[in-house]
Amino acid sequence: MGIEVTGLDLRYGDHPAARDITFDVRPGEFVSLIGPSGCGKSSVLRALGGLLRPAGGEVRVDGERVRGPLPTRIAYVFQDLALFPWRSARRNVEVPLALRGVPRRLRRERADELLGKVGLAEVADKVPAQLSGGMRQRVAIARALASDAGILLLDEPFAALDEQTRTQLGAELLRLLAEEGKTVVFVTHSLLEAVRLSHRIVVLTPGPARIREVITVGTEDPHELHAKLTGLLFS
Amino acid sequence: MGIEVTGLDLRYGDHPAARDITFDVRPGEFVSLIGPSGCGKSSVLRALGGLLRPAGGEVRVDGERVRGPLPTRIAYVFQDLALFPWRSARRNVEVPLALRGVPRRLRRERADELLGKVGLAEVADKVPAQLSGGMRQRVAIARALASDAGILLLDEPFAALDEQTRTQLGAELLRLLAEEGKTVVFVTHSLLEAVRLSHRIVVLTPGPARIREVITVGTEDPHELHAKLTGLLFS
Amino acid sequence: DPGAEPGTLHLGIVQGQDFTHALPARIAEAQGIFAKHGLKVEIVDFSAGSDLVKAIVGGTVQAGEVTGLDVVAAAASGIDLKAFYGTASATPMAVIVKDRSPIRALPDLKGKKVGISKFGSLTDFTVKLIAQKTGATDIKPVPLGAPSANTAALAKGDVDAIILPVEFAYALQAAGTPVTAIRIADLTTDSQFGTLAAPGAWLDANQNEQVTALTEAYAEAITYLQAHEPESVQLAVSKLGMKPAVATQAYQELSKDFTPTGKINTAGLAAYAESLPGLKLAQKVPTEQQYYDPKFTAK
Amino acid sequence: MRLRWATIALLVVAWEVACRTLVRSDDYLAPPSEVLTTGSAYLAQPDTVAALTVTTTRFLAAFAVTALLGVAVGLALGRTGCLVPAARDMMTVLYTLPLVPFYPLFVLWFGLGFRSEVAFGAIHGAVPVVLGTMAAASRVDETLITATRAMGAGRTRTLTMVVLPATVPDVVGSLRIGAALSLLGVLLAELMVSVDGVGHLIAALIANLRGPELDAVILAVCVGAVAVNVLLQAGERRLSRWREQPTPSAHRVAR
Amino acid sequence: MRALVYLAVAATTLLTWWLLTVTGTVAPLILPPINEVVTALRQQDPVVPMAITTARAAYGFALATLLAVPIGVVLGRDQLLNRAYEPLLATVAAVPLVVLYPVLAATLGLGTSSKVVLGGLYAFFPIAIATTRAVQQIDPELVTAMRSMGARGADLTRTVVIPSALPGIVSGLRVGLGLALVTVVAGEFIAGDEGVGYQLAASSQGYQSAALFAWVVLAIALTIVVNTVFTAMATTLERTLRR
Ligand SMILES: Nc1ncnc2c1ncn2[C@@H]1O[C@H](COP(=O)(O)OP(=O)(O)OP(=O)(O)O)[C@@H](O)[C@H]1O
Ligand SMILES: Nc1ncnc2c1ncn2[C@@H]1O[C@H](COP(=O)(O)OP(=O)(O)OP(=O)(O)O)[C@@H](O)[C@H]1O
Ligand SMILES: [Mg+2]
Ligand SMILES: [Mg+2]
Repeated sequence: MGIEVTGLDLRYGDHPAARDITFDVRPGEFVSLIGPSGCGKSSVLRALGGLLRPAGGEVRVDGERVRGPLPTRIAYVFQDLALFPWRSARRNVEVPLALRGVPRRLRRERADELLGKVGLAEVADKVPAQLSGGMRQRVAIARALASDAGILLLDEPFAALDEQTRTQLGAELLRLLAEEGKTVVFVTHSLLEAVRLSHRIVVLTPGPARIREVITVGTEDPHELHAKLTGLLFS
Repeated sequence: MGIEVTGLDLRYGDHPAARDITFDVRPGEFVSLIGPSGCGKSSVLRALGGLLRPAGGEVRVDGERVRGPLPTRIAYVFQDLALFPWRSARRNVEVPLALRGVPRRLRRERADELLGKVGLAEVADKVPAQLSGGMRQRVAIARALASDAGILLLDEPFAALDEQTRTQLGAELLRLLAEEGKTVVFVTHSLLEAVRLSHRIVVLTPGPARIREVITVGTEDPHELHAKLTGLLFS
Repeated sequence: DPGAEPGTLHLGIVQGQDFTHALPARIAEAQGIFAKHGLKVEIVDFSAGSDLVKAIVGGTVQAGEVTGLDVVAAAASGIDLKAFYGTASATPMAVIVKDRSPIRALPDLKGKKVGISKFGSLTDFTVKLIAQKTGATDIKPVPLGAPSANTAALAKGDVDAIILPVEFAYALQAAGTPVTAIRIADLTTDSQFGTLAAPGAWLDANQNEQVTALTEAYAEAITYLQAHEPESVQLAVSKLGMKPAVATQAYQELSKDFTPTGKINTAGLAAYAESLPGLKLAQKVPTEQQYYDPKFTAK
Repeated sequence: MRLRWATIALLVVAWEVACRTLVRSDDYLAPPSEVLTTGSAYLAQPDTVAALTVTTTRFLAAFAVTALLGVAVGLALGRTGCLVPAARDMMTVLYTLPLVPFYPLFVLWFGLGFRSEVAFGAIHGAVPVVLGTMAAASRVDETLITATRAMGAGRTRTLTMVVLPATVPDVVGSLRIGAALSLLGVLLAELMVSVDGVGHLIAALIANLRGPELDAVILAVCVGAVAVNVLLQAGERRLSRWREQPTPSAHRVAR
Repeated sequence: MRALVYLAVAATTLLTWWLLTVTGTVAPLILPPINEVVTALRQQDPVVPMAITTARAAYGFALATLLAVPIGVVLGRDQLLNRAYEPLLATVAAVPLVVLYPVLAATLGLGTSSKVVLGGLYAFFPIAIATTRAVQQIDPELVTAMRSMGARGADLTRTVVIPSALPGIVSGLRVGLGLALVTVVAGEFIAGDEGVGYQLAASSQGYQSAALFAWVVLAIALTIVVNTVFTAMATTLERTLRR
């Protein structure tokens, strides 16, 4: 089952953002989406989550056609984070828990635990404006993890993080995903990261995005793979 | 002359963000600031530009003590971009030109030229909400370049960009800086980038930031340097 | 600033839509009578006598047509304001009741709720006068404010009767509310309703110029008014906003009450003066010299 | 659009029906059919036209003062930061103050007629504009302000470049209230003391229970206010086009 | 800081007042001397009229809020309804209702209900307009994020719409409350027999300016109290809703 994307066409008004995108993500798989800035990666991710209505083609999640948000199945990290400016880091992480009806005490515990995992235990009470850029991004990651959805759509979740933190978080994420068998679609602009984390990599053309190639990781030597990806993107 | 930072102490209320920071940036030099997320890099940059008042110590630009913004000398790329949501990409880039009193026609020409350099000629008329994350970041870079200030303070300007674009823009930036003899302080979380672009690298400790080491690039082998930096940061 | 224009006389009138208050001045204006007497007059309409008096005290208005009660009340408060010309002595006030009301005559008001504008107003005075002259005790005055509020309250039945100039009854009838008006003019002969008043100091300084011209103009206007029904009715329609039928009725009922001689009924003013403590408008009754300047009505 | 006109039509019909069945007396509220016939004939009379012209002029002048003064003071106060709470309380008091007892002071200082009436209208209208603008200005995104200052904008340029555009919707919203209130102020002034103008007319029409004419005059007065509103709205549309989400499809889903 | 500003403004006002009367610039009838007003103030019995006026204003304001906030939220959220009704709202807001108070009184009577309705009508428009504006300005990304996490309908309103729009709504409420109070007073002034407005009207009837200004001072005091209570309530509201 997982996600099946067939002949997806996306547009904003007249402006085409993606054309004829077809790929699938199997349950438990980690798939990265890479492509030049502005090509349409975020748009594809939005369509996957039912937040952007396709102009053509369709997206199916677990065999069911996506027509709107599927909060019980899909969790998001948005590229621009979309944190609530008036809520503290902890209360931001609590949002999906509250929406699921988790009782107040448990909510708080779970939020603190997740904030601890992303290294923010000490700033749990600060509001986003009082956090550094990277800290905000980690709050958004913690919030996505707080949802118990089986699918995670992550839009450049590590962009504002230093290498150490992103390596740590990446490892943590992989461990967590493996434990819980989550399915992940991951937008990144780091080839290294894509190679390190993914089962498969979907390479998109410059906008409007089309599929350039879908590469399965593991069958090739990482160095060659990296070189190949570089070639695909920089050509 | 350039920038001299002496014993800088920064705090937000009770919360210390940086302690006893001392370094200098010579005219025409490219200095990178690296350190873990949340350590205080953005705060130091703000203090350099006169946007955050030091709790102790001082910053001098061209020998003069900084007490507030110095728009004629310093241009910024903010980590959270701070684009005008109601202005098109072009009109965003025009802001520093308008503030300098450049006549309308020239303003437009110059803005278009800069947008072309960052690869956004085609979306000059879109407002930020209609641009992808990476595109917005490039608008912010173009806007900083539109200022004719001699010093550029860049806070993770390439964070949302794919590798190809950031390499291209990095090269372009270096060329431009060399041509015009600009001084740059550059916050990044990419060690590679820091090594590739900088004359010197200031490594900060986890927050509250202190200086861990200041490394001069070029005297060491790049690979060793990278290893050394990784060691410094991951320890 | 129009007030600074030299030579212009600002003449205040109260409730400029009232027939008795406004018509002489409007006639004089429309017929060019003011101009004929060498006056450049601008008529200013005030919604309340107290506002007019304040404007006179502040100097923006030089003279005004107010009720006798306004003059004596102002004088009793130590304001330099004197009546110098009477425009109408009989009061146009009437008790207005619904047609089906059991109140048929003034004594029937005993124990009834009567709408007045405010305590201490001319309508309040009228209620006290009715009680005093007819023995209708226990009348409950209900302050309702603006005339429109009074007519609304009467129409809704919140009060049993209201006290307003009689033409309001005609207007109500014309609008389809069947009402009866009981005039109170014959309750007492001691009445001085319409009165021109100005600060004593101004009267003294101007006695041979503007004041005389003003009184002469008023006399001529009232004479003209009483002799020319169609023109006067027409003016009441265009300037006071009356419906033609209402204007005709008001003319026929009220035009005879105007006093072209300008004679002031001093007993009427005295009656007002004596009522002041009862109306809680003053502690002491003012003397005639305080509120009356006889120099101009002598002729 | 169609929805709006349909609602208006519905309201007019309801008004007509109510007048013919429930109210049954046209002393103040006349059925629209009569407002249209009797009322509009009255409106066409030269005296009425003159009064309307006078009042409209006063209202426009009062609103101009309201807008300029209100927005300027509101922006200035809103950006002082520390003054905001105090200024807000002060303005609220001024706002809730019954101004009628002070009108004689207005007459004394501004003279009879135009200037005192305009001043009275402006003071009614300006206070809500100051309050609204001030509140909006104090909520502007600080990052943008910092960025603009860093690019070399002084106080004024920051106001015109950041604060004003960012506050357009709130400013226009409060200008609408300000327009309604400055019209009210002018009318109140004319009702209390008048040489000419609509206030005078309205007093006479109310006193004489001339419902159709009264309603027609009130409606005519509102036309001025409506015109101002339409202009404000057009201005706002132009100035805040960026807010209109250019992703209709994305939005339909998101709703 | 705040207290300092209040003190400065109060002192300036009193000083100006004192100077105007003591120099004879303004006649005592138009602006009475301060000491006379203080004497008159002692003679008034303000509790009942103030209570009546406050209750009426509070009623009207509460009614207006209950109607205007939901309407504003709907108009702010729905482009179509907004296009259709927002201009209508602004137009109706322009009708000078106080002038038409007798019309209202003719149907609702002169007692409390007509004043409550008048106050409510005046409070309604600023609240509705401000709410509409505030809701329109909500960051659409937040709404999208919230929906992606499973919020819909009431949840969405409670967690994103109201907290985001709250500062805007509160500033509309502030204006609305002020208008409710001042229109109730105006209604009482024009027609009525009780409340602060009536006292103002009654004391302006005669020539006791001192009593009139005593009531003006009392009205200001009432405003300050009402405003302080409102600010306290608004702060609590923001604390509870924007956590
Ligand atoms: N406005 C603020 N108010 C209070 N604390 C703040 C504020 N801005 C930043 N901080 C705190 O100061 C510290 C340093 O923040 P800063 O933004 O300088 O970090 P940074 O090094 O730029 O991090 P990143 O790489 O994540 O952007 C953090 O702990 C943060 O929580
Ligand atoms: N709301 C919008 N309205 C109109 N056009 C939009 C909108 N959002 C995105 N676009 C356009 O769609 C294209 C793809 O945008 P998208 O955000 O999907 O790119 P991306 O691949 O995520 O880029 P980045 O790596 O820079 O984030 C861009 O050309 C952008 O200008
Ligand atoms: Mg993107
Ligand atoms: Mg930072």
